[in-house]
Amino acid sequence: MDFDLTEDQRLLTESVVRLLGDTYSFEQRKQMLSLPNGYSERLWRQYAELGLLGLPFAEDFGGFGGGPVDVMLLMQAFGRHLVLEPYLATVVLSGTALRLAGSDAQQAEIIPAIVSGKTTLAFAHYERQARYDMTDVLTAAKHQDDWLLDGAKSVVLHGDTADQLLVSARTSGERDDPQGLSLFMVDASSPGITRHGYALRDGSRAAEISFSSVHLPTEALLGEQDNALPVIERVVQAGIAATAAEVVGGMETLQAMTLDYLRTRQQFGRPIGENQALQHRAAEMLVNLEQGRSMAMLATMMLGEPDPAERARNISLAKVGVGQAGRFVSQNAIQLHGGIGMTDEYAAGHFFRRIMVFEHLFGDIAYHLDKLADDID
Amino acid sequence: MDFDLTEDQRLLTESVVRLLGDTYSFEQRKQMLSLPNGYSERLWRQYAELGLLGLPFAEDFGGFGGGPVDVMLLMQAFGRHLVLEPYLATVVLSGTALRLAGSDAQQAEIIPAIVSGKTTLAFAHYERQARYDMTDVLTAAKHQDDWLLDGAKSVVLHGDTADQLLVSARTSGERDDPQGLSLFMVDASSPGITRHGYALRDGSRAAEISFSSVHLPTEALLGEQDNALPVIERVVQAGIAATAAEVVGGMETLQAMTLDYLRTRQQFGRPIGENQALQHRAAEMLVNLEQGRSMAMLATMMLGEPDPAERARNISLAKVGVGQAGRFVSQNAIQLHGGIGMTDEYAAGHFFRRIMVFEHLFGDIAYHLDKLADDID
Amino acid sequence: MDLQLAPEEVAFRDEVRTFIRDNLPPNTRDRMRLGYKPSKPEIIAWQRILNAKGWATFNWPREYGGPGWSAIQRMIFLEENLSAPAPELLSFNITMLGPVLIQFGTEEQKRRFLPRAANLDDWWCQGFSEPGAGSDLASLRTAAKRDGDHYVVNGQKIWTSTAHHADWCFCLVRTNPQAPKRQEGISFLLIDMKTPGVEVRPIISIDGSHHLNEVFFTDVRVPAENLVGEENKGWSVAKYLLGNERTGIARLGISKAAIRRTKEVAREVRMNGRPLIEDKAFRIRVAQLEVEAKALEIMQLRVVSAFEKSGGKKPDPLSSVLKIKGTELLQNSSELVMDVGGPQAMPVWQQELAALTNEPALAPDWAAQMAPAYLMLRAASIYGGTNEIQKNILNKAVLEL
Amino acid sequence: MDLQLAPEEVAFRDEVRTFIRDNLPPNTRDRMRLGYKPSKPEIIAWQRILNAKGWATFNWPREYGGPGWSAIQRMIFLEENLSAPAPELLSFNITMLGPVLIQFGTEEQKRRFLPRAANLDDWWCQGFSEPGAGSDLASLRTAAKRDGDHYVVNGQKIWTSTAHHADWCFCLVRTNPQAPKRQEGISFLLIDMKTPGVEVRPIISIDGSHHLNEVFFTDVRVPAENLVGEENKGWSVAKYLLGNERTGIARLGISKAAIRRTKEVAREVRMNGRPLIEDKAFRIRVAQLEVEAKALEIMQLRVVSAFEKSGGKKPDPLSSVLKIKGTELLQNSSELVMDVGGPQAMPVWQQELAALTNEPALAPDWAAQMAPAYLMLRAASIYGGTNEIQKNILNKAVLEL
Repeated sequence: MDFDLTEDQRLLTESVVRLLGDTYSFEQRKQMLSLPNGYSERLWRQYAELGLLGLPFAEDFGGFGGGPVDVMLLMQAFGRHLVLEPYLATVVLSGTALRLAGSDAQQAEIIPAIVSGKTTLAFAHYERQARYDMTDVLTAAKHQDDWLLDGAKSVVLHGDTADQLLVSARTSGERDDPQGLSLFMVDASSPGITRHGYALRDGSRAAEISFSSVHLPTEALLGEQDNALPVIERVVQAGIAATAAEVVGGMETLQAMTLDYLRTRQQFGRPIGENQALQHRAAEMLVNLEQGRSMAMLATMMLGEPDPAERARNISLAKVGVGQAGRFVSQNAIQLHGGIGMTDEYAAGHFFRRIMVFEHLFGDIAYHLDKLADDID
Repeated sequence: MDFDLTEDQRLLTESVVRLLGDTYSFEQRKQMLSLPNGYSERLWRQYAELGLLGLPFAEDFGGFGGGPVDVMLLMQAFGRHLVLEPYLATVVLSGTALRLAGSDAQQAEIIPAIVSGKTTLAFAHYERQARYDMTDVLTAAKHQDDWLLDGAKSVVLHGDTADQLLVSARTSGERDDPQGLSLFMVDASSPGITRHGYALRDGSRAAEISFSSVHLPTEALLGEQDNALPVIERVVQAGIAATAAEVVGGMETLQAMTLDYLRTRQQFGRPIGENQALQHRAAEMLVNLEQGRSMAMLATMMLGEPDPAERARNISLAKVGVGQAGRFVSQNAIQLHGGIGMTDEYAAGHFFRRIMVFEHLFGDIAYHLDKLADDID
Repeated sequence: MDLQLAPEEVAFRDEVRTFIRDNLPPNTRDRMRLGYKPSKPEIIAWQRILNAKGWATFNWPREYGGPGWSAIQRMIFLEENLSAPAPELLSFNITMLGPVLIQFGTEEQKRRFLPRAANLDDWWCQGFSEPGAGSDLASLRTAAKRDGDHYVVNGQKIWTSTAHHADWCFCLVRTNPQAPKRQEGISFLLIDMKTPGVEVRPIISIDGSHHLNEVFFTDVRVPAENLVGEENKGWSVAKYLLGNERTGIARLGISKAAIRRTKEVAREVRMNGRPLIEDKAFRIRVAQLEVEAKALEIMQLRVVSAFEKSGGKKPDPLSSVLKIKGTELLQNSSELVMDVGGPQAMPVWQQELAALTNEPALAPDWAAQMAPAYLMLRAASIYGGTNEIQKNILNKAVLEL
Repeated sequence: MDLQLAPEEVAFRDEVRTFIRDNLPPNTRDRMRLGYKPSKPEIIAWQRILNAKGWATFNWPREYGGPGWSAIQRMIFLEENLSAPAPELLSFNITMLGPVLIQFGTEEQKRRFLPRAANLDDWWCQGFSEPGAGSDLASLRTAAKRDGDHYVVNGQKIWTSTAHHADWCFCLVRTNPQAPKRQEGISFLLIDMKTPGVEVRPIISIDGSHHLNEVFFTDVRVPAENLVGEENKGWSVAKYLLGNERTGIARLGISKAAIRRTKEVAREVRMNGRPLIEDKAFRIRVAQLEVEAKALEIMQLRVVSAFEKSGGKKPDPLSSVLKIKGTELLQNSSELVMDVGGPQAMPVWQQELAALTNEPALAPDWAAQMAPAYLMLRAASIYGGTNEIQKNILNKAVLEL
C-alpha cells in the first residue's frame, strides 16, 4: 500500500497544474464557453503536446502507458478548473472501449489520431427511455451486406462535435436483455445521422443523436458481436472513477473558496468565519471532502480489479460515497456564500452545477445503493 | 380549528401537573422502581381519586367522558415525569379494546373496576416471532364446551401485575391471515398461565406470558369472533397516539434539562452554552420538538377519523415524525450533556431510554415508512 | 383543542380551489405544472383577476379593500394558490408595501399608491440589501441628502428581485450618517424607477434566470413627499415590514406540488426495467417527504392559530421553525424531482427548443425545469434571513442561551 | 500510489486472523459475538496469550519487546482483533502508560512496570478527568503536596474507566497551584490503588453496566519515585500520551462486526411476513453503512500511511476526521442492530435469565446485548474529545478560520 506519487506522476501533475493555472481562470473559461465547440481547440492541442491525450494508451500506439492513478490525478486537476475539453468522452470513455474491445488494427488506426489530438470521440450508449439501465437499448443494428443502424442516443457527452461515435446497438435479444448488445465505431458525418448539440447545466456540451438507416461497414463492429455489455460496464466504471476524481477536484476548489469567503466577508463588524456554527459546517465539509477523496481513490484502484462482481460492487460504493460527499460540500458551499453563491457571475455556482451533472451520469446515488442492496448476502 | 384548551382540559392539566410535581421527582421515581409492582399503588389510587382512570370512559360506566385530546394532555404530563403506573396498558390499550368491542354487560362489569382503581389490565397481543406484524398470531383458541387457549405473548406491557389480560388468539385461518383473530378477556390467575415479569430498558415493567390449555368461559370472547383485527388496529393506534404524547412530554423535559446544563456548565471559563455550535444544535432540537409535538397532535386527532385507511395513514405519518424527532432530541440531549448524560444517576439517560423503548413499540420508523410507501398512489 | 379544519373552513377552501380552477388561464397553469416560472404578463393578469374578486388584498384591513379573512383563511388561500399552481401575488405590493402604507403612510400616499399596488398597475420592488449589508442590514450606506423639497439619493442596492420589471421601489436610505446608533438615521423612501439616475443591472442566477438585480442610484432626486413615516425613523418601518405576519413563510404549497410531480414523473421513467414509482426505495423517499409535509402543515396551523389568538400582534418566534423546515422541504422535494429526471434533467434545453419548433421534441417536457427549480431553491435557505440566522433568532427569542 | 494491501500485508493479515481464530477461547468469542462485553478474567487471559506471542506490546519499540511492526501492520492487527471479535488490549497499559514510560520514565520505572503492564499483571487506569475538568482538562484541581520523599494527594477524579479493576492509576495532579499558567504546575504521578485513602465509587452507565468510577484521594501518600518526568511538567507528558498515534481511533472493526451481525439477525426476524433481510429498505440501510465503512477503511489507510511516512512524528489532524466518522458509524450500526431486534431488544433480561436457568429461554439470545451496545456507544462521540471538540481541532489545525 502506498499513497505517494511516483516521480512521473509528480511531474505530470506539476505540468498540468502549471498549464491550467495559466489558461483556466474563471474569466478565461467563460470565454471558452462561447467558442463554437464549447471548448478550446487550442488547449486540446496543448494537451496533445503535453502527452495528456495519450496518457492511458499503450506505448505501441503512441501512448504514454499510464494507469488509472495517472488519469485520476489529471481528472482531479481538471476538476479544480472545470475543464471543458472532451477528455472524458474521448480518452476515458471511448479510449477505454477501444483499449478493451478494439482489434489491433482498429487501435492502430484510431489511437494515434486521438493521441495527436486530430480525432475526438464520443461514447453513445445511454438512451432517453433507459435512464441508468445499461441494458435498455432500443437502437438496433441489422447485418445484411453491411450493418444498418437505427435508433437514438441521449445526452451523449460531446456528441455534438465528436468525429467518431462509439455506438451501442442491439444485434439480438429483446429490450433489457444483457446479451445481444454490440458496439460500433461510426463516423459522425455518415449519412442518416442527425445531431442536436446543447449545453448541460455546467456548460459542457452534449447531444441528442439519431440514426436513421445508417450504413456501416462490417469492420465497424468493435469487439465481440452480441457481447458488448462487459465492455460497456467497464467503460461506465472508468467514467465513474474519472468523474469521481473531477468531483474531488471541484470540492477542493469549492472548499478553498468557501474558507476564503468565511475569512474575508464581514457582517456585524467581523468576518463571518468567526461564527462557530459556520466553522463547524466548514469542518463537516472537510470531513465529506476527505470521505469523497477516499472513495475516488477506491474507484480508481478498483478499475484494475479482475473479479467483475468485486469491481462493480466497490465502484458502486465509491459512486455513492462521492455523490453524497459532493452533494454535501457543494450545497453547503452555496449556503455559506449566501447570495453571491447564487449568481452566475461567481464561480461557486459553476462548480455546484458540474457536481450536480456528474451525480446524474452513470447512475445516481439511489441507483448504486440499489445495486449494493441487491448484492447483500 | 382550535388549539386552545377547554376549561375542563385546563383544570385537568393543572391538577395533574400539581400531583406529579409533588410526587414524581427523579428521586421519588427511583424509589418506586424498586417497589414490588415496579410502580406506586398509592399513586394509582390517587389517579382514581382525581378521575384520571375514568378519563376516556363513558359517564354511564362511571367514566369522565373525555376524548383523545384529554388523554393526550395527560400522557404528555406523564411523559415529563416518566410515570411508571400502568395507565397505557390499563386505560389506553385495554380501555380502547373494551370501549370498541366490549358488550354493554362486559363494559358494565369491568370499566367501573378500572375507574375505581381496583383492577388493572394488560393488552397481550404481540408475539415473539411477530416483531411488528399484527396478523402474525400463533396463539390459538379452540371452542369446545368452553374456549381452550394455547400459545405465548411477548413484551406484554405491565403483563406481570395485571389482574385481567386481553389476549388475541387465532380462532380460524393461518398465520398472517387478517381474518380469524379474536379477543378474549382472561383472568390472569387462571390455571395454565405462566408469567415472567421483567423491566424494560426504561424501568417500566412487562412480561412474557404463556398459555397452556387455559380454559375460558364462552363469555370471555370480546367482540366479534374471527374479526378482531379492526379492534386490534385501533388499540395499537391509540397506543401510538398516547406514547407519542409521552415522547413529547419527555422531549420537553430533556430540552429543558439540556438548556439548563448549557447555561450552567462551565468549560474554559465560560458556560458551554456560549458556543454557537451548541446553540444551533439546541435550536435544531427545538425544531424537532415542535415537529414531534405537531405529529403527536395529528395522531391524537386522527383517532376519531372514521375512514380506516386515512386514519392508519396519518397515524403512520405521526409515528415516523415523532420517532425521528424523539431520536434527534434524545441523542443530542445526551451528546450536549457529555459524560454526565451517560450515567444512570442522572435523569437524562432515563428519558433517553423511555423514548428508545417507545420507538420500538407498535412498529418502528422503518415499519411505518414501509406502510406509507405501500400506500403511495 | 380541535385540529380539524372547521366545516366553514373546508367550505372556504373549496370555494378558493374552485375559483382558481375556473379562472386561472389554462396556459399559465399548464406551464407552471411543468415547473416554468410565470412571466410578467401572467403575474399581472392573475393578480388583476384576484383583485377584481377582492382577494388580491387578502391581508389588508376591510377599510382598505381587504376581504376580512381570518389568519387561517389567509393561509388556506395562499396554499391553494401555490399548489394550484398559480402565480403568487406580488408580495412587494401586497404583503410589504400595502401594510406599511396603511400603518405609516399619509392619506395622500394611501390614495395615490394603494389601489394601483393592489391591481398591479404599479410593480414595486424592495431596495434593502446592499453589497456590505446583507444579514447585517443596519450597516447600509445608500445616502439620501435633503435638498429643498427633494432628497438626493446616491448608492447601490443588490439582490433586488424583479427591479427590471418594477415601476417603483421602496428603499431604505441613510439620511443621517452622524446618528449615534447605526439603526437611527435611516429613512424609508419611495422611488420612481423612471427617475433619471436610476440604473438597473441584471444579476443572472445559477439557474440561468434573470430575477435579481443591482440597482445604482446616482444623484436621484426624490420628492420629499415620498418619505414614509418620519425622517430617520425608517428602521422601525422596516422592522414592521419584516416582522409582519409570515403566514406563507413555509411555502408548503410549492413542496406539495413538487411531491405530486415527483410521483407523476416516476410513473414515466424506469428503474430496473420497471416504472420507478414501483421501486420501494423511491417510495420510502417520497413517504419521508410526506412526513415532513404533514408535520409542516400542522405546525403552520399552530403558528397561524396562535397568531390569530394573539390578535395579530405578536410575531411568533416559531415562524423561524416554519422557515427552517419549510425551506428544507422545498430543497429536498425539488432534489427528488430532479433525481427522478436523472440525466434528462441535466441539459439546458431552452435555446434549442426555441430554435427547433418544428422538430420532434428534443426532450420530455417534464424535464426542462427540474434542475432550474432545484438550483433556484438553493436560495430558499438564504433569502429572508438565512437558516443560520433563523437559528440565532430561536436561540435569542426562545432558548435564551 | 497503490491502494491495495501489498501481498506481504495480506499474508500478515491472514497470519493474525489465523492466530486469533486458533487461540481465542471459544467461550469468549461466542459471548462477544452476541454482544456481551468481555469479563476481567477474559481480558486478562487474552492479553496474556497475545503477550506470550509477542503481540500485546504491538506498538512498543523492539528494544522494549515490541514486534517492530509498521503502522499498517499495527492497524491490521487491531482491526482483526476487534472484528474477531476478541477482547481489546487494555489500552491504559499498552497505548498509554507503555509509550509514556518508554519516553519519560526512569530505568527503574521501566524495569518495574513495563513487563507487568504488558502481561496485564498490573491493571492500570487513567486519572485525568475531574468534575470541573472535562474538555477543559487543564483546569484540574487534585492536589499533590510534597512531604519529604512522598507526595500527599487530595482530590477527586471522575469517569475513571475500570478503576474498580485497577491495581495502579496514572494521574495528573497539581503540584504547583501558584504557577502563572494553568498548564504549568501539573505533574504525572503513578498511584498504587491499594494505598490507604484511595476510594473507588462506581458510576453505573445508562446501559446498566459498571465501567466508570469516581476515585477519591484523601491524604494519599505516594512515593516521590513514582513521579514520571519532571515535577510540574506533567502537561507535556499528558500531551504526549493524548497525541500519541491514534491508529485505532475509528474502531472500525466493531462497526464491521455490527454490520455483519445486523445481517445475521435480519435472517431470523420477519417483516411483512418475509425475512427482514429480504426487505429492500432494510438492505438500503445496510448498503449505506457499508459505504461508510468502506470510506472509513480507505481514510484510515491514508492516515496510517501518512503517519508512517512522517516517521511517526506528526499526529495527523485528519485523525479527527477518523474520530468523527468512526463514532458516527459505531452509533449508526449499533442503532440498526437494535432496530432489527425491535421489541425483543427492549427488555432487561439479565437478572431474569440468571434466576431462571432451568426455564426455556426467555428471549432470543441475540437480543440481550443490542440495546446495551447502542446505549454504551452514545458515549463514543463524547469520550476522547467530543465530536464538537474534534471539529474545533479541524478548524484550528486545518481550516485556520
